[in-house]
Amino acid sequence: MDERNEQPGGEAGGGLVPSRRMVLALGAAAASTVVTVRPALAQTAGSVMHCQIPVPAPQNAGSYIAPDGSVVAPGTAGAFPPPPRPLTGEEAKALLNHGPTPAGLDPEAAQAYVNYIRRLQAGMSGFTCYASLQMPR
Amino acid sequence: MTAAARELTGLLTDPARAGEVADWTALVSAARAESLAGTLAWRLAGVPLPREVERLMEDARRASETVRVEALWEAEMARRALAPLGVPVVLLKGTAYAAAGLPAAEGRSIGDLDILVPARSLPEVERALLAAGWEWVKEDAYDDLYYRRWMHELPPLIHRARDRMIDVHHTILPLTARPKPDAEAMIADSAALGNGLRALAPADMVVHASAHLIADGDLAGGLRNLWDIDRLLRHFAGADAGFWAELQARAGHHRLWRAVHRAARLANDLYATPIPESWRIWDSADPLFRARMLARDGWGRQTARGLRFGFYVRSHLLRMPPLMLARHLLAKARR
Amino acid sequence: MAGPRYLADADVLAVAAEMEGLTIVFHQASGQTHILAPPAPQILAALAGDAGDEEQILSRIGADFDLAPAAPAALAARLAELEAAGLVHRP
Amino acid sequence: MKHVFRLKVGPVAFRIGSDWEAPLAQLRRLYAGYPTPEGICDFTVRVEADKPWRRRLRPSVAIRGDYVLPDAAPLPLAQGLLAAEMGMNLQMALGQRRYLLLHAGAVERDGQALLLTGESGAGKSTLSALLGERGWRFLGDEFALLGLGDGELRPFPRAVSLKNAAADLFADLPEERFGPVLSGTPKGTIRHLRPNDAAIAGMHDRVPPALILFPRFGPERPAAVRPVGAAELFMRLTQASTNYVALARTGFDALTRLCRSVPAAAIDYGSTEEALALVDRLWAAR
Repeated sequence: MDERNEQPGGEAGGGLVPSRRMVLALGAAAASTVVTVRPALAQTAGSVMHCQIPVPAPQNAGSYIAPDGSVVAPGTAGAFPPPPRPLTGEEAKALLNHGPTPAGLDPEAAQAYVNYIRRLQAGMSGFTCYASLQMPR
Repeated sequence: MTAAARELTGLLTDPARAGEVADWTALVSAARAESLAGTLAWRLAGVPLPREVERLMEDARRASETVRVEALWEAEMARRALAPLGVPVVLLKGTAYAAAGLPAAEGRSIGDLDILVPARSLPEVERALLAAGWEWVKEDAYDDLYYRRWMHELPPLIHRARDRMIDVHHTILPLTARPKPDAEAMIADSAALGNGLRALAPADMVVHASAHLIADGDLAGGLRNLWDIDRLLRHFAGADAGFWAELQARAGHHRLWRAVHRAARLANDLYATPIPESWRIWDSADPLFRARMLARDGWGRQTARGLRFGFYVRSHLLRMPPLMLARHLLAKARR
Repeated sequence: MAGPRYLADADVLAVAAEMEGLTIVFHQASGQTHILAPPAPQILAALAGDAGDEEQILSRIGADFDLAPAAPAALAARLAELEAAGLVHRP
Repeated sequence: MKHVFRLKVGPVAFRIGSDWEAPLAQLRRLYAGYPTPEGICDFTVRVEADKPWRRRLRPSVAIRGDYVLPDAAPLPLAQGLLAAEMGMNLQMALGQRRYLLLHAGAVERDGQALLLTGESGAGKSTLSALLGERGWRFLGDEFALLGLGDGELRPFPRAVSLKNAAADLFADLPEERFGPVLSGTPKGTIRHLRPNDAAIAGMHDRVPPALILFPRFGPERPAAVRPVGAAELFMRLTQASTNYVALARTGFDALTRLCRSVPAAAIDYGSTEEALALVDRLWAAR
């Protein structure tokens, strides 16, 4: 063990090491008392590169995008053909923030693309780029 | 084949030759590209090295230790999720080597968590994982159907908080591949690890590693997978003189003798793995496999484009009969 | 008392730093860092190397603290969070 | 590869290879006076054709190397210098394991370091470069490297990447310290600036950190200072670090030590002069 286990001096008033008969609240059922530090890869992606999100992923090239963002067969009624090129991180960011539709894209199709991007998960093409747009800071 | 990849295999085999390395930067780039940087660093531990090289190897050893802890933790979280079911959960590949403390785990990169469970338990395993925070990583319904009907594993799942993938296998090769390994026997003969999880029996571990390398993929990352086989063979055969006969019999039982035999020959060729004299035959395709595995240059780039494409096509042919392959490619093309 | 029993690693709080009322824990088994607010660290301390159900947890914490009146579900909610983070499990 | 440039910045050595000579010639010029690594390079960057046929036909540059991210977009060859710079950043962000890497600018005075961190666009890069020309020694504008054992910073004085109007603030500096004007990049118009001789000469000194600031630029906002406590600092720095999680216990030890020993504050500023005055005031009071 080392100095980190000892009571810190200074600013940490009302520290946690049980001072006897301190009152402890178990909290409201909905409150959160555990936050786990996650890797800041998303931050990295945003800060060191210019990224892109293929819509849809390359292995589904040619598929249409339904208004809810799901990938459907080409020609499906009510769905939109994919954009002619991958969306850049900047374009996706603008769309996610209800900004202007990027040049060359149909506004309704763009909304379907946004929904597709929202459904991206780790392991899918474009996810690191999407994650980098989601950073709170 | 390239000098950098050959130098890498040579140095892994005989770390004492570190003094002969002329271009460490090229060697490290090739090792990183082949996911062998941590392995190389552990092999070179204790060998006199130039100071800057030694520091880089220390960094790589530290990084591989983090990888090991994270992989074992992911296995533990899967164990906690699946423990109430009471079904045997067999760890596969890197996580299994780490959990069993095998030499193959030293410095090894470990990505996804791979587990093998009885086919009949799949629905409850799937439910338990979904309840414990894992989610589907699916691009669309065709992929999902394809996995469920033809593959040897569930569609991949990812944990929503930890961002780690799990592959849940019910056998070790795609259902469409010609060899039909006896997954039930593999599970029945697996050994308890002491942490509530299981690992394949030694011979089955080699059979699986060989099937994965030779009979399934396109040999991308082949040097790392072949290094696993070298370490496993040396370890198991060194402890048990009867291992070779057992391995041959077991490989035959799973219809994977050809893959095991080829993997052993390649390991002998590239990593000087001691194998029985009678196993050392000449095979006209071995040089192609060898060249494919060594297709990595000192900038970390893949070389031998045509050869790689050939192995890519082969990997698809191995997985499916031609008619099914045609249907699969057509469905992909239509989308 | 019925209800599940929980357990934390004996050394779960061995590498921790306290800052401004929060406990920052480096969890050695997972390599993860967790930032904990009360009463999470106290619950962990009560379960470190010593399994217990809700009643036992309350009595162990009660030895050091006066417990404020709380909703019956509060402790279960805290335990669920710690379990999801992998800091406690059911032995 | 056909063309190669090796570069040492502080404790880190890079090998940069390219299919084309032009981006490397620009790098050589930009990094004139920097040491050439003698032994092994820590990281390899490849500035190569996106696809084989993209070497000559509408050349398009992919950022690759020992460590890669899957979603990186290619750049036109005219921005090859930027690709090389991004490639070096990527290697650090994904591969650095010897130091705790913080996404921060850093400058030194009186033998101690000031760290400037915060979201991109907050002005940390411009501020650290400006301070580096006004009596402080420039340590870096992008990444701060914190020693895991000793808690001291290693200078990493890469070329400063000045975006859009920021270059105007440095108009009095000699032209030979600037790289080419790169217009139409994903981040607007970029111009690189070579740090001054003092920064290059001192790149191997270690500096203990003494103050951490989170600047935030807003022309309409009144200048303001808010102290940042240790716990908040810890949380913010885990998100400003690309390798905190990968460093496991060593990262935890280094970061908790930093957060307990170094004061921190968030500052809002509406103009560069305001920011520089705030920095002076807080530095004197640290």
